[in-house]
Formats: sequence, C-alpha cells, structure tokens
Amino acid sequence: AADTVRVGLMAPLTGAWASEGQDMKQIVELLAEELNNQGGLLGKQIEIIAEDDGGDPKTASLAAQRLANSDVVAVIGTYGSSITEASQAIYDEAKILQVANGSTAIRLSEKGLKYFLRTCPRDDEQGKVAAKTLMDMGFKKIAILHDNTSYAKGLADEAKGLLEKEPVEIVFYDALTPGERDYNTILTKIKAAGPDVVLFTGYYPEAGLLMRQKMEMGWNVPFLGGDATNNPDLVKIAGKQAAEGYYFLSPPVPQDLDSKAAKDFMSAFKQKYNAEPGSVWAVLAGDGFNVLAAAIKGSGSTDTEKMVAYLKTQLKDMPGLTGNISFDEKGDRVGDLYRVYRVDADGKFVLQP
Amino acid sequence: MLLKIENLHVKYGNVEALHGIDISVEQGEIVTILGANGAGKSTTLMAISGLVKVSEGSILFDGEPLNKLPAHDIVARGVAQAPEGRRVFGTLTVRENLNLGAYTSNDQQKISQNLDWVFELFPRLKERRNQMAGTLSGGEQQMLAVGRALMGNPRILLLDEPSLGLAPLLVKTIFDTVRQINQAGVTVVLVEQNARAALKLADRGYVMEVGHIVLKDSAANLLANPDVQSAYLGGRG
Amino acid sequence: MEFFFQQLTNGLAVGGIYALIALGYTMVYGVLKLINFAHGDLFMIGAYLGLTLLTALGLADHLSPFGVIALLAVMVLALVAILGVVLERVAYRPLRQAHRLSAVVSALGASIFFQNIVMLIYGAKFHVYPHDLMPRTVVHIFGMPVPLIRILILLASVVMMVGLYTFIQRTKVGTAIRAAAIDQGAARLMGINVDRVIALVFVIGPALGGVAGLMVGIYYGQINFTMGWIYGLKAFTAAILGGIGNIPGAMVGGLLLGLIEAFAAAYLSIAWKDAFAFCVLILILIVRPTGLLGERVAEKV
Amino acid sequence: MKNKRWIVYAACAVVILISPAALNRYWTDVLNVIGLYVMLALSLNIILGHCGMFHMGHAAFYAVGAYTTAILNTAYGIPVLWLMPLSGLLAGLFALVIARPIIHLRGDYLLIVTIGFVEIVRIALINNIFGITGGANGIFGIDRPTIFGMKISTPGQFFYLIWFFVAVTIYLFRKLEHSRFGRALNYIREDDVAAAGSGIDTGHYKLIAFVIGAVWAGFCGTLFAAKMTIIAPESFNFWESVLLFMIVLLGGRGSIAGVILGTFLVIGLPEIFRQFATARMLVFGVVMVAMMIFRPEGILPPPPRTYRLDGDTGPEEAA
Amino acid sequence: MTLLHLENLTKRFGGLIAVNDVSFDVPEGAIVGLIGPNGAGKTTVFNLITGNYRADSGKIVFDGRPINNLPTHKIVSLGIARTFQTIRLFQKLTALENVLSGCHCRMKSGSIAAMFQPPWQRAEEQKALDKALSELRFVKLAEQAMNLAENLSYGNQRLLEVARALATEPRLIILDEPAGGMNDQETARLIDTIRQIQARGVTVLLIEHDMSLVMKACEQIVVLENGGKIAEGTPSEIKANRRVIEAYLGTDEE
Ligand SMILES: Nc1ncnc2c1ncn2[C@@H]1O[C@H](COP(=O)(O)OP(=O)(O)OP(=O)(O)O)[C@@H](O)[C@H]1O
Ligand SMILES: Nc1ncnc2c1ncn2[C@@H]1O[C@H](COP(=O)(O)OP(=O)(O)OP(=O)(O)O)[C@@H](O)[C@H]1O
Ligand SMILES: [Mg+2]
Ligand SMILES: [Mg+2]
Repeated sequence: AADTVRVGLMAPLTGAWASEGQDMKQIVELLAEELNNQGGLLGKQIEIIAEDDGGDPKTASLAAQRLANSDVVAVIGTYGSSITEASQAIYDEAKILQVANGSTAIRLSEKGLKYFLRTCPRDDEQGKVAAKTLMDMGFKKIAILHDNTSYAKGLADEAKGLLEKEPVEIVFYDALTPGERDYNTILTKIKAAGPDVVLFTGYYPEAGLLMRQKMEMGWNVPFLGGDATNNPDLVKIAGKQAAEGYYFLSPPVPQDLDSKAAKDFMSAFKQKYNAEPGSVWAVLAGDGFNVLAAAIKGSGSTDTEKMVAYLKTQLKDMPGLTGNISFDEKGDRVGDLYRVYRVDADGKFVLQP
Repeated sequence: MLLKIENLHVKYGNVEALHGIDISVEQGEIVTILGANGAGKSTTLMAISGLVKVSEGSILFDGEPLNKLPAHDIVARGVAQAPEGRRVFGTLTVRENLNLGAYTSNDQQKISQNLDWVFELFPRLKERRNQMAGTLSGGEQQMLAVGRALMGNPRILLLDEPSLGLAPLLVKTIFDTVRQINQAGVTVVLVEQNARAALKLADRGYVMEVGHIVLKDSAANLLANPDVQSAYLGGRG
Repeated sequence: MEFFFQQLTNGLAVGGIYALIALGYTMVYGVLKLINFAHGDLFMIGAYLGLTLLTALGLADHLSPFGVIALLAVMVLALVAILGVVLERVAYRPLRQAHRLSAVVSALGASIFFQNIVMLIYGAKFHVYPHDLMPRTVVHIFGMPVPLIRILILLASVVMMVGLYTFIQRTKVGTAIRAAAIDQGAARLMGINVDRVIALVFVIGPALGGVAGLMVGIYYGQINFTMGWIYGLKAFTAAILGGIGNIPGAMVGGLLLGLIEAFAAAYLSIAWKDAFAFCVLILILIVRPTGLLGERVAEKV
Repeated sequence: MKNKRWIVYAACAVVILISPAALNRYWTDVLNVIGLYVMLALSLNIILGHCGMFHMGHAAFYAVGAYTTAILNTAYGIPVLWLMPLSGLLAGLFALVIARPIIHLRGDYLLIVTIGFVEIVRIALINNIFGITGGANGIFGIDRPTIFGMKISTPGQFFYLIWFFVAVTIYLFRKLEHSRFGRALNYIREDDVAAAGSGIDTGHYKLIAFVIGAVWAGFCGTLFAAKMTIIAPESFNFWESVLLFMIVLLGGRGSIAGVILGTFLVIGLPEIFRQFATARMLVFGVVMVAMMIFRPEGILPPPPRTYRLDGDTGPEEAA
Repeated sequence: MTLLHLENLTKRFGGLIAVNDVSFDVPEGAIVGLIGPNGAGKTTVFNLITGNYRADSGKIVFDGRPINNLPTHKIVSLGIARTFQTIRLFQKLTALENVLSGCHCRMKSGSIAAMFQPPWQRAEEQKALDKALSELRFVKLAEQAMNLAENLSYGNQRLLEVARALATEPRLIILDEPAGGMNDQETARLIDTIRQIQARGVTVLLIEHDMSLVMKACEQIVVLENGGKIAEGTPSEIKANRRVIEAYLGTDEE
C-alpha cells in the first residue's frame, strides 16, 4: 500500500446490469488515468481495483469483503440500492469510505452509517420533483407505471403519495415486468384508463419500447420518466420519431454543464472510447471518484475519518461532472439537482428552462 | 461363407463378456446358438449388428469386415435383427414400427408385399396396426419385433429368442416362419432357450458358456449329445 | 369489446413468438428428452446475427423490405443451424449415454457461455434494429387496426408448425426421428443413422429459434444479451403447457400462454401476470398431467 | 479402501475447520457462502438426487425461511436463531401444501411447475404480498445472531456458525440415506411402478422428501438472513434454483461428498475466476460443460451402499 | 378357503375390451395357472389385482376384503406381491437392496427415526437385512447380493424379482411369465422354487406360456381368450379341453 493509492470500484460487470457497470469502470478508469498523468495524489499514483458485484446482493457482499481486504482507501459504488445495502455493513465494519453512485433508496443514508456517502440524489428528492413537474404542467389524470424494482417502485410510491394530496386523479398504478419486449397489453390497459400523462419510473430499455409501441398504437399521451431513463439508448430503442416529446427528470449530464470539468471530461471520454458516456449513473460514479480525489487532496491524507470529515464539512460546491457537489451530515448530496429534459425531434435531450 | 466371426472379444466396461469366439455361417443355413443365461449369445448378435464395440477380433460379412462399420451401414448391407427384449418403438403405431423395419429399402412395392406377408403371419398385428406398440401385450410385441425384422428383406436374419413370451401355438408359427424364410434364401442365426425346437430347425449349432464357444456341431449331433441334453434340453421334453 | 379485441391481438402477437420458440424447444426435446436451456440463447444469437448481417452487408440499401427480411432469415437460419449442430456435437453428444439431467447441466453451461460471449463481443448495451426495416402497415380486421407484422408472425408460426408436424408425422425421416427418440439402439438396428437424425433435429430446432430471434429483433427493435433467458423460459413453459414433445402442443401452448398473460394483465394486475400465468399452468397440469395435447399413454406394466 | 476414504474426509474436515485462521475475511466469507450452499444443495439432494424428482424451485423454500426470520425478527425482535425451527417448519408446511397436488407429475412437467413456484414466490415477494415482505426493497436491519451472549458478526464467527450446521446436516443426512427412508427414495427414483409394487407408498415418500428438503432450505434461510442482515427478492430468483440444481448434478446425484465438492466448484469457481473480470462467467460456462462431459454422472457419484452382513450369513452357505 | 376372489371383472382400453367379465377364485395354499393366447388379457388381470389399473366394473376380494380401489402399496401390504412380465428391477441398485425394497412394507421407521437411529430402528434394519439375505438364499442368489441388478443374467433377474416379492411376506404371490427366457433346465429348477414357495404357505398365481411348467406346477388352471374366460380346471382337464387346444395349445403333432 505504500507506493499507490488504491481506490476500489464495485460495479455490476456481469449480469443484467453489466452495461451500467462496464460504463462505470470506463469512466472511473479514465478519470484515474487523467489524474495520474497530472501526478496522482499525495505524490502517488492511483490504482483502481474493480470488483464485479454481478448485480446481486450475495455476490456484492463477497465483492465487498474482497475490496475490504485489498487495502483500498475508499470504494466507489455501486448501482442498485439493495446491492449497495448488502455491502454497506461490510465497509462500515472495515471503516472504509463508500461513495455510492446509483443507489437512491432513502434508507441507505438513514441508518446513521458514518462512512457512507452518495453522489446520486435520493428517491424522495426525485419524487418531489416529479410531483411538482406534473402539477406545473397542469395534468389532471395521471397514470403511474413502475417496474417493481426497488428504485422504480420507491420513486413511484413517493410521487404517488405526494400527488394524492393534490387535486389530481391517479387513474392507473401498476408495474410492468422488466426485460420483456412487448408492452402493448399494458399500454392498451393504460390507454383505457384515459390518463393525460403517464409517469414511468423504470429504466430506459422499457421506456424506449413503451414510447415506440405507444406510437405504433397511434396513441399520443405524454410520458414523463425518471432519471433511470436518462440514457442515449432510449432514443435508439424508441426511434427519434417515437421518442420526440418524451420528458424525463435527471441530474444534469456533463453535456449540459458549462463547467470546465464537465467539458474536459466529455472530450476526453470521446477521445478514449469513441462514444458518448452512457447513463448518468455511470457519470455519477465518475463524480464519486472526483469527490474522493478532492477528499484526499483536501484532507491531505487517506485516513477514512479525515476524508469523511472533509467531505461532510469542508467540501462545498465542488464542480463535478453533474453539477456542483456538497454533502450533508448523512452523506447525501445536497442541492436541488433535478432538471427536466425533453427529447427533441433529433433525439437530443434538451434541458428545459 | 456369408458370415465369419474370428476371435471375437467384447468388453462391457472393464468386464470382458466374450473371450474370443469363432462362428461361421454359410449362405442359406440356419445356425443356432445355445447357452445358459449370460453366456454371451445376445452380446454376439449385438456385436454383429454393430451395437456393441468389438475390442478384438473380426467379423466378416460376405468377405467384408463389419466391425468398423456403423450400425446403420451394417443394416443397409442386409443384416437384420430382432433383438432381445423386443425393443419395439412404444409410442409409434404397429404400422410405423413395421415401416421402420424397411427403413433402408426404397422399393415401395416390395415393402407393401412384405407388409402383407407379415400381416398374414401375424393376423393380430393387422388387427392392431394403428395401436401404439407400447400398449400391446408382451406376446404381441414379440410378434411385432419379429415382423419388423422381416420387413427389410435381410440377407441374414439374427433372431434373439423370438419365441419368448409367445403362446405355444404361436411358437410353432414362428418356427415355421423361420423355416419358410430360410427356404426363401435368407440365412438365419437363431438364439433360443427353446433348444429342442431350435435344434430341430437348424442345420448346425454352437453351444456357448461364459463367453466361450464350447461345442459346435451339426444340429442332429447336438440333439443327440448327452451333455447338451442334460444341460439344455432338460433331460427329456 | 374493443378493449377485449385489442388485448386478444396483443396476446396472440406475444403468443405467436412464444410458439415459434417453443416449436424448436419441443423439437429438440422430442428426440433427446433434453430440456435445451441453451435454446433461448440460440434465439438471442439469431437476433444478434440478424442485426450484424443487416448492418455489415448494407442490405437495406439494395433490396425491398421483404427481400431484406427473407434474405436475412435464410442467412440467420443457416448460421444458427450450424451453431446448433456444433452445440450438439460438443456439449450433448458426449452425454448421450449419461443420465438425462447431465445434459441439462451441460445445456445450462452452454447457455451461460453463449450469453457471456455475446456480451463480450457486442458489449452489454442494448442493440437496436433500424426502425424503418419493416413497413408499419396496418390492416383492419372487423374494423380494428392490426399491424401487419403481427399477422405475419402468427402466420409464420402456423406455417412452421404445420410444416414441422407434417414432416415429423408423415415422412420417413420424421418417423425415424421419432424412433430415435424412443430407443436409439433399436433405431440403429433399423438402419437409422442416429447421429445424423439428431444432427438434423439440431438443424431444425435452433434454426427455428434463430429465425424467431430475428423476428423479435425486427418487430421490437431492441435486443440484448439476456433476452434469450426470459424468452427461453416462456417458450419452455409454453411447450410444457401444450405437452412437451408435441408439435401442435407447442403452438397451442405458446398462443395460450400469450393470451393468458395478456388477459391477466388486462383484467387482473400487470405486476402479477406472470404469477397468474404460472398458476394457470399448474392448474392445467394438475388436471392434465402431460399438458394439453401431451400423450396420456397409461404406462403398460 | 473404505478406511482410506475416511481419512480423506477427515483430512478435508480438519482443513476446513482451521481454514479461517489461514484465510483473509474475503475468502472466509466465500467459505461461508459455500457453507450455506452446501446445506441448501444437500437438502435439494434429498429431493433431486435421492428421490429423482426434477425440482428447480428450491429457492422458493429458502425464501420462505429467510422471510419468516426477517419479518419476525424485525417486527417482534425475536432473536434470529430462535426463529430457525419456525422458519424450517413454515417452509416445510409451505412445501406440503404446494407439493401435494403436483407430486405425481413426471420429470419435466414437475420441473416447470417448480420453476413456476419459485417465480410465483418471487413475484409475490416483489409485490409486497400481505404488505409484509417489503416489496423489491426487501427487509433490512435483521439482527445479527447471538450465541451465549456473543454476537456473531465477522466472517470468521459466521464461519463456525454456518459450518456447525453444515456438519449437523451432513451427519443427519448420512443417517437418513442409510435407512429405510433413504432406500425408499432411491427405489422411487429408479422405478416408481416397481417401488409401488414392492409396497412403497410413492406419493407419500415423494411428499416427505419435498418437505424435508424444504425444512432444511428454511433453516438455511434463517442463516442467510442473519448473515446478510438484508434480504431482497432477487436473492431467491430462478437462477439461484438453477445453481443448486447444477450443484447436485455436477457433484453426483445422491452423493453427499459429491454435492459438497460440487458446491465448492459452482460457488467457488466464479470467485477464483474473478481474475478474468468480465469474462469470468464465460469461463464458468465452459467449465460446466467440460466437467459434465468428463464426469457425466457427476464428480463423485455415490458409492454403492454397504451393509454389514453377519458372518454366519456369509455367501458360502448360500449355494 | 378362497384367498382371492375375482367377480365379473371388466377392463376396457378405448374400444378394446381387454378383460371381459372374468370371474375365478384362487384357493388358499394353491398354485393356480392363468394361461391363454397372447393378448388374451392375462397381464391385465394381474394389473387389476395389484391396483396398477382400475377395473371398469367387477369386484376383487382378497381374504374377504374388497381391494378394488386400493392403491398398489396398500394391496402389497395386505399380502399380494407380484413380479413383472418385463423385468422391473431397480437396475442400478444391488441385488440385496432390491430385495430390501420388499421388506419395506413390513417396517415402520420413518425419516425422523432414520436421522436419530434409536435402538429399535437399528434392530429393525438388522432384521430386514437378515430377511433380505434369507430370501436371496431362498432363490439361491446369495452370492450375488452385492452385484448390481443390471449385471445379473436374465434368468437370475427373474429370480431376484421373485425374492423381492417374497420379502414383502405375501400371502399371495403372482408371477407373470417367471420362466420367460429360461431354458428347460432352469425352468425345472424354477418349478422346485415355486413348490417351495407353496410349502412356505404362500399361495401362487402365475401366468406362463411354458406348458411344461404349467402342467407340472399348477393344481388348477384358468384359461382366458380375448379377455374372456373360456375354461377352468385341473391340468389334465385343460389339456383335453377342445376349445383350449384350438385357441391356445395346438395339437401336439410332434
Ligand atoms: N450392458 C451390459 N453391461 C454390462 N454387462 C453386460 C451388459 N449386457 C450384458 N452383460 C453381461 O455380459 C454377459 C453376456 O450377456 P448376454 O446378454 O450376451 O448373455 P445371453 O447369452 O444373451 O444371456 P440370456 O440368455 O440371459 O439372454 C453377461 O455376464 C451379462 O451380465
Ligand atoms: N394400456 C393399454 N392400452 C391399450 N391397450 C392395452 C393396454 N394394456 C393392454 N392392452 C391390450 O389389452 C390386451 C390384453 O393385454 P395383456 O397384456 O393383458 O395380454 P396378455 O394376456 O398378458 O398377453 P401376453 O401373453 O402376450 O403377455 C392386448 O391386446 C393389449 O394390446
Ligand atoms: Mg440374451
Ligand atoms: Mg402378458
């Protein structure tokens, strides 16, 4: 452990979420490489130790044990709340700082764990924004569709709870099965309920199919999606025509930020991988790395206590890939992060004013 | 010489079941193989048909080695077998079973001739031609197994206990049939527990014991041989 | 009423695809008594190969949409069939004498292998077929709009079923296939080249699966490396529902499963539809232990 | 011959026992997971290996046990280990109810029905059935077990807890195998018509086999819940059942030693293959196929049972 | 005294009447033969008695108790054991274990007892083992005890089936073509074995096409044809019965 600073990355490199996990790895490795080219941290090179959590809790707990044993100063990850949860206790017991990137369940930061932080916002945050957006847009009859994953259900419930207090009617509330291809049955059923808008809280592959099949049905209802649909592949799957007019909520993606950090990252990423970064979650893992780097630099040490203290108290509005970053006492990211996006006719995600 | 087996060894796993046997069959003969349970009679027939691997020795059919050929090629050369345990295709109909007996032949006319002949031999099968073979009674299945082997115009017919489970009347029919087929020019190798009947029918016979041929002679001599009598003919019948 | 009819066509469209995959499943099962868990993955590979060929050869620029699809279908069919034969050769043939379940584990291993090799080659991302490949023609039946492609998929599965059924039941080779399924040794004694018969089955089954994958790709657009697992399980369920090993059964089972899912989602709960479908399956099997069209041969003792 | 076998087993046991001392926490935890799967696989082995029923839904029973523990512990604070018998009982009861109508199904039909059960259970859990399963979030905050006032929390502590139960399982199941009951299951597996013809109530035994397997899976559920402190539906999906199914077949149907070895391979190999990163499951798939081809009846098929025949009934008297 | 009583038994398979209104009695202690042409319905009668098939109509009374609708294992524990026309042994198990399966229905211990093995359970196991060995010795297969059933020769497999059936301590044993595949000498030995079974007080009902066995061993013979009973009587009566000769035996011209 003497000559390098080892940073763990726990990500779903195989299994159903492999695409997210592999993006996370690419981004974090890119950032580490850049930092190393600038001389690393505390005069040492950074080494990324990536472990596969397979997207399932059991494998995740093993991956966590493994990282806890490999002298890492901190761990980035992971995607999926229950996966993260399976690893939390292990890092806590081992006194390792964990910065989660795609785990939005509220409870993760409500347990009073000292060394847990996350760069992603919480479900209640997004739920609030979703309800507010729907109200602002003036919809009266709302259908809510989730996919029974812990994230999507959480968001759907959160929004539903808030909307029920408002003078709107929730005409439909149910879950689809992710991974299927044909959602015509569901669309037909939602259509029969007659909503003005559909709030879909699931992920982009299903959202894309829903948009496409909705168009083929000749049905013209607006859709509002959650941040899990912020992925360029959404448009690829739906087709530009079908995707046009789709709204979704998301923390800002690097493309939309004016900060230097974001711009540099975008060009570096394009140059290295010849593609645009995928989902915002992977980018949030990148921010996790940036935050860690800042903590080490700022506290001048790789001591967990010092890093955590620095992040929770001293780090303020650090410019990240997804906007400015600060943390509260619980380790949650503060600030209203969410923006509304709309897909335009070219399939571009346009930030709404 | 139609069939010539020399120094045949067969192994099941590590256990050798045949320890080097020699059998020869002339064109047009009926040859019977006698022997107690587990002597290796069925194994011999299976080796000829290519269903068990020969570990040593050779099997020549019409001067051509069989033991390197795959089983289906052996059949195509005119070696048919009605195997031990009948092995009819249970979920196929009687008709389909019989048609499979003529799988290697393409002569439709000949096939339907044979079918008529088999149905004549075993009227029961005709009656049941659309029944699933697996639901036939034991004896009916035996008829089917023999009938199926007759369908393909074999040059040599290997029969493994064809009379097993048949009613006395039908046992006679079977032996008569074998004689008929033989007279029509088909060579027959017959394995039978009903040794007396088999010897009466056959030209020559072999006696096997635990994987060896211990005796070979003309059928008449074997029938008269006191050792054979006491061991296989149950004293007197 | 319109809602009902819409859901009916929705169910039939899904069911048609299940049926198509189930046909290949049942075909392989019928001969080897092998639950080929890799079948779903061959389906998935069919979808990927279709996309690769389409983009690599730039077909869409030169041919009419139906020409493109027909040509793709032929190529995918051939390639997946080759893969199927190789799979049989490598993973199943050595296990022919072993216990039935040994081959199932081998199939599961092959399934894991296929999924991960596709993930490594193509990446874990979703891949998408061009959207304009298939003209989005809509025809009207009793005044209800139905996309043409749904009718084509249904038609394709009916044609394949009838073709297969005739082939298996009426032809000499078909009888040989069934015979080999029952007793390979006895089949050899009839002069049947069992290896070839089984290889033939592994041409037909996987080819059907591959084409089904292509159709799913064209129809829904979105494919990924885990799709075979979900569709495979559904198709297996469909095949069992109809009576595994039975070709019309696979068809009936597929369509029925599609309909059950559609109506469960439409009139009960979407989130519970799969559970409901399994409940119906279980109930049907309690009443008819060998599926809807499965043979009920009382075992002769 | 027989003695040699025992020496090997004893050596293995000793190696396993002292291993936490030599291993880091990660590898100890891998052994813990293996231990859990050994128990699960041994319980499936009763159903699949001994009785020959194609059961690919074992995770359903495991889930019942885990959720029983999690719900009762988080809601009423009942100590985790006290819940073990209850979890087993409920899982067994559940098996009894669902297996009764389907137990007569043959081979693949039973297979799909059991897959159906595991899917139904998972869907029910995800949809927060009765409002007590926590939906997709699952249940968190399960207490660590305590033994004689000592809290079990590190991998090393869990190691001894889990492997203690593994040892008990092996001991009991070995006795079970070598008994009237174990033989009856084997007869049914070989030929159930003949088994009935020998006076064995096949339906009853199949059911009991199911229940015993389920009870044990329920016990494992408790240990799993205690170890993870959080459980979620995806821990009990169809794939888990498939893994267990593969373990039993790969190890050798009906062989305790084989099943244990199979678990080490199926659960351990992907961990060893971590060096292949994204290709690790690919390698795993290839290894599965290869192992099956080289050992079609499993790595260690069960040796024939031996019986102590009394001297005076020796064969020489027989002729 | 009548041990087994069949009354107007009928069984159909689709349109086929496999057993048609058959009645006969098996007296306690006797050896009764059931013969008839192939497909006459003999095996079906056996399957009806042992509960493998359900009769469409008619009555089966064993020892004064109707057993029509009982499951097979119940019937076995009441005291009827059988062998199968096509051998159905547990091929991958040893000969000893095959016979032990027969002891099963006379034992009590279940899964819990198995796990904790109280003394009575061990005693029971030992008793069963002794019983199985003695049955093996009875059919002269003790040397084969540890061989797998599949490795026994065909004739020995048949004997093993008999031993397994005997281990259930039956009062009636029914044998379906026990001499199938045996040569004359082996058949002669089988006749001895059957007589010894009778001497143990077990009633025997058997199907056989080997007339030497039937005529020597049986005291009473029932003849079926096309599902119906066409004759019943002592061997000499049956041998002389014109109808039986026509339908089954044929004239012994040689
Ligand atoms: N599949 C097999 N695996 C292992 N051993 C076998 C197998 N088949 C036969 N044997 C053994 O090979 C030897 C010869 O058996 P085979 O069946 O050829 O005898 P057989 O003369 O036909 O006897 P039977 O009169 O009983 O039919 C026997 O010892 C038998 O146990
Ligand atoms: N499960 C079944 N389904 C349909 N037909 C059957 C079934 N079982 C038996 N049969 C028919 O019933 C008739 C009587 O069969 P059974 O087996 O009782 O004859 P068997 O007298 O024992 O003849 P064998 O002496 O040849 O064994 C046969 O014609 C047979 O085809
Ligand atoms: Mg033989
Ligand atoms: Mg019979």
